[in-house]
Amino acid sequence: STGGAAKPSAAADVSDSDKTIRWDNWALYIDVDDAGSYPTLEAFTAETGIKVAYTEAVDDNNTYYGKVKDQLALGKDIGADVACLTDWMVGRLIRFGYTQGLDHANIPNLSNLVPSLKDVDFDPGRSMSVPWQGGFAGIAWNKEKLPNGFTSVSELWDPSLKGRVGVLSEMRDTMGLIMLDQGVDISGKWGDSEFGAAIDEFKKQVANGQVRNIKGNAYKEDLVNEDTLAAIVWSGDIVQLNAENGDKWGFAVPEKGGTLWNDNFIVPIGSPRKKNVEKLINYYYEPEVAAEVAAYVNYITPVAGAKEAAMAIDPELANNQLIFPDDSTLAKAHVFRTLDGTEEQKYGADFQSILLGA
Amino acid sequence: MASGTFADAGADLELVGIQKRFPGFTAIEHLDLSIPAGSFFALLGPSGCGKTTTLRLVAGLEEPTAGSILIGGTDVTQQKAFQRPVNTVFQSYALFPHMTVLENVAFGLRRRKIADPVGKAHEALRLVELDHLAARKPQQLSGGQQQRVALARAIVNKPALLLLDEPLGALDLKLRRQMQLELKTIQEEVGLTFLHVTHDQEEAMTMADTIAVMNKGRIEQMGAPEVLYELPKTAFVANFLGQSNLFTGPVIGSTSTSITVDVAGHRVIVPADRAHRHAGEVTIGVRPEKMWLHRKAPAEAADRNIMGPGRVIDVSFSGVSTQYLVAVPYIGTLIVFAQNMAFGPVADVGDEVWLDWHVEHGFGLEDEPVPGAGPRFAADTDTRSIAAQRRESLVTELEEA
Amino acid sequence: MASGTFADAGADLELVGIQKRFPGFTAIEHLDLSIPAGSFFALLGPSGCGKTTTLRLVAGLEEPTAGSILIGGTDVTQQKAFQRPVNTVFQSYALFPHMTVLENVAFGLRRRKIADPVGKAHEALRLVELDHLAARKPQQLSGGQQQRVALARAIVNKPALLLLDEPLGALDLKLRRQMQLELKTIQEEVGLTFLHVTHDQEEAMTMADTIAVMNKGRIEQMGAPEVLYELPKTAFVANFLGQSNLFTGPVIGSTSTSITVDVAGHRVIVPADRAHRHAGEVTIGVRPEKMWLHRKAPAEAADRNIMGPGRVIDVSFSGVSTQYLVAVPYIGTLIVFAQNMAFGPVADVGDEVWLDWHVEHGFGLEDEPVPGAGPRFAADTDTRSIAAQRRESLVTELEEA
Amino acid sequence: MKISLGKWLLPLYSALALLFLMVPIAYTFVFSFNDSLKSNITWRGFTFDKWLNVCAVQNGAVCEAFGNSLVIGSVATVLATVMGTMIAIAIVRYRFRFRSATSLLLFLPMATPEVVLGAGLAAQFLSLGVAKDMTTIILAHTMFCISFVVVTVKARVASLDPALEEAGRDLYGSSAQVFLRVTLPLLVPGILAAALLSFALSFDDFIITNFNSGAVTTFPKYIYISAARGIPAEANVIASAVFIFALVVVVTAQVSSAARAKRLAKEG
Amino acid sequence: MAFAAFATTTAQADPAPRRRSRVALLLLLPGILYLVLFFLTPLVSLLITSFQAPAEFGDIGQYTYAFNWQNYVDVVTDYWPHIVRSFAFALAATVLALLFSYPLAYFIGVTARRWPLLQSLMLVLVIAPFFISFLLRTLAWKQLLSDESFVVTSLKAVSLLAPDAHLTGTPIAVIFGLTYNFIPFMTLPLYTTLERLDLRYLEAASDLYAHPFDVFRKVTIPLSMPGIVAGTLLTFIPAAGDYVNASRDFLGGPDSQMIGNVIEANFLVLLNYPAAAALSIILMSVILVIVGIYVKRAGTEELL
Ligand SMILES: Nc1ncnc2c1ncn2[C@@H]1O[C@H](COP(=O)(O)OP(=O)(O)OP(=O)(O)O)[C@@H](O)[C@H]1O
Ligand SMILES: Nc1ncnc2c1ncn2[C@@H]1O[C@H](COP(=O)(O)OP(=O)(O)OP(=O)(O)O)[C@@H](O)[C@H]1O
Ligand SMILES: NCCCCNCCCN
Ligand SMILES: [Mg+2]
Ligand SMILES: [Mg+2]
Repeated sequence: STGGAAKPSAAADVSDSDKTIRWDNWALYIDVDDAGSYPTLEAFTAETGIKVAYTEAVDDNNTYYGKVKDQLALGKDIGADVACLTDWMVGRLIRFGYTQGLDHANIPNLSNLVPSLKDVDFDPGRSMSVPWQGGFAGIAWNKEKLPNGFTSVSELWDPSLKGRVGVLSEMRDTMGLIMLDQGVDISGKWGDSEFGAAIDEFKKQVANGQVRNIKGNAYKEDLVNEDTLAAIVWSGDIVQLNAENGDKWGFAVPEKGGTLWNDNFIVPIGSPRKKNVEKLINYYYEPEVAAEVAAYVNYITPVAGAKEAAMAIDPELANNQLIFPDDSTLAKAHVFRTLDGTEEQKYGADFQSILLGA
Repeated sequence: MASGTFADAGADLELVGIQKRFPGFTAIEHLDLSIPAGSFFALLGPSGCGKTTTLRLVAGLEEPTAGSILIGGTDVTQQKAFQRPVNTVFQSYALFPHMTVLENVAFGLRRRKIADPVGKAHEALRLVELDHLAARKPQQLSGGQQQRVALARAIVNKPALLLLDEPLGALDLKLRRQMQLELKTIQEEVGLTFLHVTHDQEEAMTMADTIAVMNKGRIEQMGAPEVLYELPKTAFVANFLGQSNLFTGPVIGSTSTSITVDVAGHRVIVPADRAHRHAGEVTIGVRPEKMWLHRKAPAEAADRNIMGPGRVIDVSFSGVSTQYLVAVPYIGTLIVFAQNMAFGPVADVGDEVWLDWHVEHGFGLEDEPVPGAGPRFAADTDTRSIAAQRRESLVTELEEA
Repeated sequence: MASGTFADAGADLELVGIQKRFPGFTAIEHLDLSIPAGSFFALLGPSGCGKTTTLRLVAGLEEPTAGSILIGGTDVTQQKAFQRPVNTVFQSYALFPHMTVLENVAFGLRRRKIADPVGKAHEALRLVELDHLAARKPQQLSGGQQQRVALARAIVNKPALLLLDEPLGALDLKLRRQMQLELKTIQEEVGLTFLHVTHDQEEAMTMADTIAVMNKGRIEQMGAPEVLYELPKTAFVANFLGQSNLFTGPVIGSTSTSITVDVAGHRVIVPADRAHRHAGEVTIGVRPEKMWLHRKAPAEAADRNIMGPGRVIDVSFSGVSTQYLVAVPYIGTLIVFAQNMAFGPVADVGDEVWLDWHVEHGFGLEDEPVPGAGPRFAADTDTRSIAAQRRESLVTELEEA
Repeated sequence: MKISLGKWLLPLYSALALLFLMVPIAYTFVFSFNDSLKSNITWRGFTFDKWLNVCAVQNGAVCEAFGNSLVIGSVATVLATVMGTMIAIAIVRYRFRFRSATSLLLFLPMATPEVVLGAGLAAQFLSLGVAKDMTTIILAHTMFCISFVVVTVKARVASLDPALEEAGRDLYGSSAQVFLRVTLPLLVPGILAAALLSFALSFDDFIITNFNSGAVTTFPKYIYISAARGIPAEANVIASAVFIFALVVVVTAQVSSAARAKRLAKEG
Repeated sequence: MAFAAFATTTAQADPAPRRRSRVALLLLLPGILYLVLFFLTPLVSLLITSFQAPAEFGDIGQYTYAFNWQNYVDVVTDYWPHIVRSFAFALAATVLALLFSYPLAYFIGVTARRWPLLQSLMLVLVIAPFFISFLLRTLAWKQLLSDESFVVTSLKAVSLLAPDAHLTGTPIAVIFGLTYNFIPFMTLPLYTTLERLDLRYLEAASDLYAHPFDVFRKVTIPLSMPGIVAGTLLTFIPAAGDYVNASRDFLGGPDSQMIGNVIEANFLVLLNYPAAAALSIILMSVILVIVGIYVKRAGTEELL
């Protein structure tokens, strides 16, 4: 029941006295060692004295937003000083004034940001957000049960897979992949009819029981317990799952294309520790650190120089197309175009109504 | 009475013009009552007649609609229950289930900060011979034992006035008789004023110095048990306090010492000083044990009333005595008791018998004559126990809610 | 009996060698009982003696540990309650609270698919004069009314055997007497066999054709009320069924027709055929109403036993009769009843009196001699009613929850 | 045919039914010993580690959530029990106007689905500009516990024989003394039951909490959030520990009161 | 005596003297005020929200005060299947829980009376699920019912489940979860009435020729009606509004979403507050109507 509420103002910074950071992020998005601790974070703490409480609190942009929006609207603490959210959601937060401006002076390493990401339409000049990792949405499959693999979204609709297919609750990835499969350029100009056609296809596959479930990052649990045998997934996750469960899954970006996206650090308006966060960002923009994270999570790092640093760790790593995609890989990856408020509401509702089975 | 002292002796109780209305029901119409200090007073009446209500008014658990209550000469009408020098043994005992027997008994003493409550409580328990169970909880006692604890809990406070609301109602006859004896003994020992409510006429008669018979919120008659029994004023009393043979007829003659009533052709004489009405249609009566049964017509005598011949229609043996029902034409069925001083009945069913009684034993009622016996089960259609009424009102409440 | 027919007449009931053990308690030791068809049989005994248990065994609500039960000659020991041609009027009535009075009464008929259950139920309700309340729920009835509904609910089924478990226990004396009459009338009208459980000896004596006195799970004595009363076999019966004056002493002489007992120096003669033991220490007795009170020493006579002098220590008026307590040195306190055939007591407290009774009226017990009276409140320490027990177990349960 | 199936059917069924109720509990318990990595859904071997280092994972986030739940549960229980008991006494013992309106007001929260309660309250806090934290959770929990307290205590008050209080007054107890020494002690079992119920309801609540918790994480909320990325075995540890604790407390209480009853029975 | 004991267990005496209602007021005030503040006002603001319209040039999630009836029409048109489904699921879960719980409650409350220790032990086990978080239990079932689990493979092996069928993410799993999770709410009230059930009524019935089945149908069931009503309401109401079981992260799938999920999605994802509010109001009203009719017909209006 918010009207056009006045934009909240940022909290007073206590970073100098309070050396902590609470960081909300997605699952499978940071390096972890066998003991369950985070090596790069520990190094950061050793270096700066700032302790980081890292929480895998983000499962889905929408549900995360739903959880924190009321606090944001009031300019109150949301329980996190930094969160990594996807481009479009960051755009919304910036529009609503829910983020704090970043002091680039405190982030000298920002110069390492790859040029293509320096200026984005939702945050010109990166005054409010800085990329964390990027990635593809593609298809993963259970290699034991489905040794043939997948090259297109249409193959997911094969009747033999009825009820064993998972898709993402991230509209831009699921719909993006379907639209690409239908030959739509998702970065270009498209409108209701293209979206409508894809929605119809999606709706059909949900209604006839082909799609088992529609989830956020929790899709990985379904893959593990084999409720789903093939799914639309995020690239790096699969590598990590394979590491934990013995190379069980294959991953491919469909021939007709997958989505490409970034998740970005933002400092929520109610956080009193922006300066600490800026130090954190700066730290992760060290090419060596970035390479170490990338080597673990297998997502695309936005840090220039990380590839070189990766070379130093392991030359093979530098060739990993999931981390350092070359042009041919990138040619298959497409960025979902930015939606305006009305579109976002409408397409979001259409998509959600399918999630709700309506 | 909230001070730390005991009453030295019983106090007298006076109720003046008491009326009690409940929403939609007048439980007590108008009640005047005076109970002398140190007496054992019984309030007797059928279920629902207002006995418990009267008691609750005296205890201060209910406020009278009108009238005043005096204890030992002091008007206590405005005092709260806990301020009155009165204790009650409740119909349901109302022992505190969360306290031991001892703590129950000590409760009142503690409230009044009387020295050595535990010692005094033990003493009271010894009086009722339950000291060995002092550590038990009330639920672990039998009904009779609970009753005695309730008694101890009240008596320990040496109240000027002890109210007993059918404390023996739940006991079986044997135990009941024992407890009656016990209560009476205790009353005599401690010398308190007892106001005892019961609907058992035998209990009232054996225990009380004075009985008041209540009916429908009024006192019908009051007096010593013998007086009430031998000279009942109303048909209600005549029938509630024991049984009676009642006859109705016009007064056909009267002298200064007696009246003569024509009962369906029989001339029945009643002493004038034992008859409340001396002219017109009157109801007269005689107790069944005052009647004699004859196998032959007895000789006429000035000092005896004779009825018969009639026929024995039922003989029932009850141990001490035998009850005969004798049907006398035009008059109805009469009851005769004969103490079993020998074996076997005096007469058998079907025998033709005559009845007579000493003129002195008759009595004449104050009532307007009553037309014969009522319907067989009339007794409880208009008097109903609180329990049933409460349940009923609860039910309506539920239905409304 | 699950068919749609009624019993034409009462059936006789036979219990053979019945024993009933509850975990940790033997309620019935060994019971043989035979009740002829059409009779009104009363089972009498103190609380906890096993009356209800016996009844439940007959009804099939409890299985005997040993022994068998025959109704009308058929062994029903293995039959379930609903198969037996027996109905019960429960101690607590157990009227179904969710049904109207009418539906309660029609319940049994409907179960057996008897034609016109509603009509028959109305008829039964008319019999107990409650048809006007047919539409009420049981909670809306008074205790007496509930009792009558319970009776109607059982009788409407015309059972071969009707079991009544203290159906009058909750009623006041007046109503109780009425209901007794009513029950008796109904029994005679419908001709069923009634097995009536009670702890009220007067009730048992006035109503029953045969009485069995139970004590601690055994039958102490059984017979017609008069026989039991006039010739009790044990001290228990002598004291439970009315009151008795009991004396103990050695037999100091005996003829073919009588024995002579030395009671603290008094020579007391008892007819030989009324004495169960003829030698050694014996207990003999006489009923209080068989005793005569004399202000002077009565003349010695061969056919009378005399005691005295003693002193009247209590006179208590109870309406029909007066009870005198007479303390006789070395013998103890004796009870004498005198019917109030005249006004006022024969003797007053403090008077010196003599007592005598006809030799024919004495009786000699079968018991080993009993040493005097027990402690004042002994009666209820070992017999406890189920209700109290249930409550107790409930309480423990609650405490555990 | 004396051996009736009926005799065995019910006990057998009851045993099986209880077994069924225990299934997920057993599962949770077993997986608290799983030597899991991130997700705790496939068995990877037995370890005591998770029990020994419950608070180690994620900087003790599980333990913190658990602690929050305890605090919230306790405070809400106290508040709801006090207010609910007062209402219960008033409803049974007094006749007042708006009695049925009051009853309705008490019934409504129980008849309102949790989403509605949670969403309504969330909207209200938002429009009032109240930030969500521990306080808002407690306020919300107290709200839905009150009705349950009233129902539970009311039954107890209603079954309280008024004669007991009258006896108290008759025995020189002033109103306050009668309340403290007679009424209250007799209500204690009911009040305790109500408090226990409140605590359980609060401790296990997720839906209403989810709408009104802001940044605070309760134990159920922690599980809900973790459900997406996989519940750590430490959560199973805490849940199992709570379960065992409760079981031990209840069983000890039972056994000791049974023993006491037996002792009394022997004395009697 | 027996009669007195009996009377105290059934109907209780009339409440003590209804004295000064100033005391009543004092007793009521805090709680009632609290409920008005934290229950009634939110409900009113929910009602107001349900009529709001999107702000004219507003962004996603921005609304202004209006009297927009259309919201109700819209949500009913869009989500009527969810409304129907919610009540159908809740009904199914209630019936199943009743069938499951009644014999169990009967055993604990009646048969086990003789063994108080066993009785309380079983009772503890019934409420045991309370002690393990509701969500954890549900997640445990999610794993226990997953496609490769013992349960599903066995069901498939005995052909009780089609080879390509599955449980999680289906209405069956949701109803199962609802049933399981609310069983204690059903069993406890049933137990409380059955535990107080006076067996003498059953004896009276069998004395009056009622076959055990008739005793059950004609006496036991009617007498346990208060427990049945309380249990079914305590199950039905929360089940109808539940969104955890049907959540896609728990036991539900897209074709088993309930009204709670719709409300949640509208509140938290779509930021369509008016729709969420309108749905809440509809849900609550329907439940109140159902409860009202049910309680009237069952004749146990003494719920509170
Ligand atoms: N609170 C009340 N409201 C309305 N009527 C009442 C109330 N209390 C008692 N009465 C009525 O007042 C009358 C007298 O009741 P009371 O309790 O004094 O009878 P009782 O003589 O003690 O009867 P019992 O022998 O059954 O105990 C009854 O008809 C009863 O229903
Ligand atoms: N289910 C039971 N378990 C153990 N003991 C029992 C059980 N039922 C009855 N008893 C015991 O058996 C004895 C006889 O009980 P019963 O009910 O037959 O007595 P009663 O003669 O009917 O007494 P009352 O006059 O009090 O009704 C009592 O001591 C009682 O405690
Ligand atoms: N495990 C990390 C997954 C990160 C996914 N981010 C959301 C991308 C949406 N397009
Ligand atoms: Mg009374
Ligand atoms: Mg009995």
